[in-house]
Amino acid sequence: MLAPSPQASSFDPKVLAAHFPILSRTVHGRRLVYLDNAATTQKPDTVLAALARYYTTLNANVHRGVHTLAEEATAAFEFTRRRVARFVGAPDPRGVIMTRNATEALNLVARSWGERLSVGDEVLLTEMEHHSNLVPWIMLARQRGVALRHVPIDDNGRLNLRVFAQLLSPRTRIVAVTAMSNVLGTINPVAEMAEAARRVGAVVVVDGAQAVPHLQVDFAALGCDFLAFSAHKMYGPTGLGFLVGRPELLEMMQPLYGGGEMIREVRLDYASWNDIPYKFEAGTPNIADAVAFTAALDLLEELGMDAVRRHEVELTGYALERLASLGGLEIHGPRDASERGGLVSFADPQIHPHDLATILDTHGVAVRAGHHCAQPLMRRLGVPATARASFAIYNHRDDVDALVEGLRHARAYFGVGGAAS
Amino acid sequence: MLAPSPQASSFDPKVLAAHFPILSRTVHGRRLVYLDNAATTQKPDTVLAALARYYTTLNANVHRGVHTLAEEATAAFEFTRRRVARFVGAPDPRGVIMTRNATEALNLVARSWGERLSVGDEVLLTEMEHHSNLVPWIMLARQRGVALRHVPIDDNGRLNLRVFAQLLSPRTRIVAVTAMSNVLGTINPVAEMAEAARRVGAVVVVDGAQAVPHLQVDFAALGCDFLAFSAHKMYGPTGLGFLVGRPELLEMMQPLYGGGEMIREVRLDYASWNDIPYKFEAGTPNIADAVAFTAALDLLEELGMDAVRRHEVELTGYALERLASLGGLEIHGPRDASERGGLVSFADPQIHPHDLATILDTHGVAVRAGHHCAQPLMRRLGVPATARASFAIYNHRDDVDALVEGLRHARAYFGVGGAAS
Amino acid sequence: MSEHGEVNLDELYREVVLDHHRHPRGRHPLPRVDARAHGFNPVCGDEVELAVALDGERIAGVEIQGHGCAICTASGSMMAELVPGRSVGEAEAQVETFRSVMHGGTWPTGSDPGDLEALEGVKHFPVRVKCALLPWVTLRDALRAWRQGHAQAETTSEEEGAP
Amino acid sequence: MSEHGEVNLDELYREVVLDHHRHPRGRHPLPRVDARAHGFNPVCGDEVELAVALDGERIAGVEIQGHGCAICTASGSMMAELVPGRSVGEAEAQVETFRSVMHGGTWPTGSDPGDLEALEGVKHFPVRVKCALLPWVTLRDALRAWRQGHAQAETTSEEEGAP
Ligand SMILES: Cc1ncc(COP(=O)(O)O)c(C=O)c1O
Ligand SMILES: Cc1ncc(COP(=O)(O)O)c(C=O)c1O
Repeated sequence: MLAPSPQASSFDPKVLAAHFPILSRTVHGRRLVYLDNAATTQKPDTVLAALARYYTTLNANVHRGVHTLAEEATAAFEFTRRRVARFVGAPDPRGVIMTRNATEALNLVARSWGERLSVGDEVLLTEMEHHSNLVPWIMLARQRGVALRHVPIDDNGRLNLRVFAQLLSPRTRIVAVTAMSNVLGTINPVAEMAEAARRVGAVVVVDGAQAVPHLQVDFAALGCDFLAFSAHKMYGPTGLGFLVGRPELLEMMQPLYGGGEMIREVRLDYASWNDIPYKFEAGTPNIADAVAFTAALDLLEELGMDAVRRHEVELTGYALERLASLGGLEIHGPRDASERGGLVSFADPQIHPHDLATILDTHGVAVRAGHHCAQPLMRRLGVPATARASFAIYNHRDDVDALVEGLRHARAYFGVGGAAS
Repeated sequence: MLAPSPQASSFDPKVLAAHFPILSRTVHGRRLVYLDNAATTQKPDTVLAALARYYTTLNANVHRGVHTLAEEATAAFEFTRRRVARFVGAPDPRGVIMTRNATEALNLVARSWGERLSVGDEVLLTEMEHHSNLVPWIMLARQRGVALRHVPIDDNGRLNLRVFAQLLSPRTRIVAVTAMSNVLGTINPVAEMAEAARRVGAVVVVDGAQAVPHLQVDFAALGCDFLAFSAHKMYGPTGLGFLVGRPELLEMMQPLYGGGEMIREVRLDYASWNDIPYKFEAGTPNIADAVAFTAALDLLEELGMDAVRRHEVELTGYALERLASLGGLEIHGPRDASERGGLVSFADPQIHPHDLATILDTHGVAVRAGHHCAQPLMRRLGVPATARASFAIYNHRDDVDALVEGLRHARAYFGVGGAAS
Repeated sequence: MSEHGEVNLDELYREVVLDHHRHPRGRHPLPRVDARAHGFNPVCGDEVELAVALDGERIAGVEIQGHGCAICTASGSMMAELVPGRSVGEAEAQVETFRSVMHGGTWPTGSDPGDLEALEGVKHFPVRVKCALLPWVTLRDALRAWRQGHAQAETTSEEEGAP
Repeated sequence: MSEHGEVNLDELYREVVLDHHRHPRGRHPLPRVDARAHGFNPVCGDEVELAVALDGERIAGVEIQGHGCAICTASGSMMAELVPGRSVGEAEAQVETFRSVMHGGTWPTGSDPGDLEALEGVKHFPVRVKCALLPWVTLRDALRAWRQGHAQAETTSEEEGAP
């Protein structure tokens, strides 16, 4: 319905943009050019309609009711679980746990699977992880005396796989890695890493927060054990994330939270747990947002993740080219658009990213400036912060042009001369 | 805007009902009579409009952005925190933590404050708690060898305060009690209990999931340390709950989840925490639902909690009277409507609650049948389950009449004779 | 019940069903018990205590106690009538057939569902399906435990709408 | 910036501000250090290393290092110009005055904000307010630590929009 035809080989981002109501607003009198999609994406009218439809036709608490609304709400809620499983190629919907966000999903694994680790065990991370895939493990290290190791990156922002292989050992109990860096854009060879990790008996946790919205991610094909991601970064509502796990492992894990829904039998001093996935979903879930999220999945499936990826590679290539043409900008991450996701982090050596972002904002251009929840990576790159433009299905070349135009203005304003006109 | 005048002394539930779009749907060809409000309430058009407005005008990730959308979204999100603080009489908005639901709020206290407890310490609960205020403590007991004690109820469904006083001792480190039972309707004397608990140095946790939506609850006046409740039970969206805590205590507590937003400084093997409340809010929060929730608070403040309470007492009194007139029903909880919240649990000795609920559903009447996430209370009452009708601001006497009519039909169907016509 | 139109309650509570509910069979204690299982539906509180007496591979008798709704009680009562005399394998096959009927299938040609046929209408009331199935999955688990040399099993009826 | 209309960048980046940014004062090492503080804005990575030399109750000199945006740098540079010669109490009062201006207040009559006046426009850019304040709250914390007999303090600029 939004795309010219199902699984179309390409789509028109401007046609799509018309379905995202917020994109018609102005900022400081300019057209909103939203390039902060790695933080959160905007939502199509179909998701908003699905939300409204849920609340105006079937809202009820799930799993516990005999009446019609409860039955319909439960069916719609569980339908989302099956849809998500299909979208990420998880063979068994029982392995799909609904969380608040990717962060909660990662913490759930770190806390609950982490209970099996003790002094002498190692968790292998990378230098490019988001705080959400660092801090849970730092907490685990504090609690259980586990050691953390980190795969370094090279100067092109790629993981050093030679060192990765060296760091892997029978002591490695968990490998937790992002499938795509939210700062560098780097797409990591997760399947390859998972295979190596499995050979030493490590459990593999993939932070899919950036990859799942922009690439075809197949849980089974990746060969990982856990995959975390957030709905709000893939055109869905805020307040919803997923932990996809191998059911055999989830069955071995203890729940973190107790309460309604997750129990089988409760006595005053005894409780037993429900089956997976329910044992991890204590209390009333975020029903409405879960139900509405199917509209976002519809959109992505209709476009086809291949077409989404092609669009973003194309746009990123264009952005890299235009930014390079400005001269004098530091651009982080792999040089080749096909090796990276749809985002570009950059810095002007003479203008702080914070000032850049403010000036761009007066042009209606929304970019992020800061550490992007990756302070260790900032330290590794030797910068206090970067500016980041990140793309989505509704962005087009005009948006990149507006960014470049804004950057030109910023330089003129700060009296910084670039190499090009 | 929905009420005749601000803080009106009463309101017309039928006028309100017109603002809840779902109430105009039919179920099995009958008008929907929604009496499952203790499970979750329906949402007014103002909340739906606020949700749509958020997504179509200010959606962005919060706290981290320099651009206009991020700034506006952050301001709206933090505005909700202040509104919630005001609504429950919490002097300091830094004490308001946003969670997924009341269950998560209770677990957060049990896990994080619970770390201070050890063998020999006691947690004092009651026989009428919801699983969400039982299971977190059962988990704590397992992990830390803490003992659980339970205040019994009398045959009218009221807490035995004499036994409560006897159970309190210097070993009592935590008293966790519901302000209103979701099965019996009993309103517990929480302020009085909190005072006694404080005298032995115990921390007081109040489960406000049922009370906050239906009574004026004042955190400061209650004299408790923590208060948990859910937005979805008070005309707000699903996926949002609150833990209100005394800032001094929250500052002493460790966060459970690590990630973006909750940190101050992160190194590869070290992290320090942000201030409260942020240190407990890892990852992207449920921004949209938080922002939209203010519309539900507007509604309740406009009506006035006194008027809400009066309406529900009136309706509950009517329901108790009509149900009694049927004859032969077992009605649980305090006899007097003024001592209870707006719900009635009942059972027909000859018709299982499950069958009752199915038959009522064919009349368009939605009630809950089951253990209501209170299995220990069911055991105490000596029943496998009850049927429960629970009221909200949009319910009126016609709804009670529909319930009674449905019950009559159920009895005729099952060949059960009642005392009355 | 998923259709929003009128539903026919009589489809759910057929006269045969109400009769089994009012006068449940299989309530008499067995002289000897070879397998037991406890079935529980945490959603609604239905509970089934099942005992089975075996005569070699053949079911000699079934005793069913507990409390449940009309559908659960009737289904258990029908089971107490239907399975004695059958082999363990036949009883297990019947459980599977009934399950598939409840999940939308039909009775295989040539099968003799007996009174159980009267429960077919339950499939139009998805949340009640597990009530009808509880005694049967409890039987399946009792027999499975017996095969594995255990005397007792715990059963929970499947979560409705489970993934 | 909260108004959706045009904003005037020149209000934020006044010529004086840009000049301080390009040629920040207070970069020279102090001969002697009596109080130190480290200020950090975790949101954007601005960092301030502040050292203060005291002459009794009077501030003899200020050294400010670190890296930050133009607003933060200019604000620190202005501070290095303004506070030497003032008493600890006067400097603390100036921190509070500047804070209240940034949060929407105005300069008290009779006060002499010096170049700091040029930062007044920052208050129309709420997310940038903490950039302007970082050097000042770091100063406040250095002085507070000194009063309490500590030599070093840690500061974090307040979260924007904090409750
Ligand atoms: C790579 C990566 N991991 C994890 C997260 C955390 O996602 P959320 O805030 O939705 O939990 C993000 C987004 O901020 C991210 O970019
Ligand atoms: C008394 C009581 N406490 C806690 C809860 C749990 O609420 P939630 O499921 O929103 O976490 C409920 C509602 O189910 C309740 O009635």
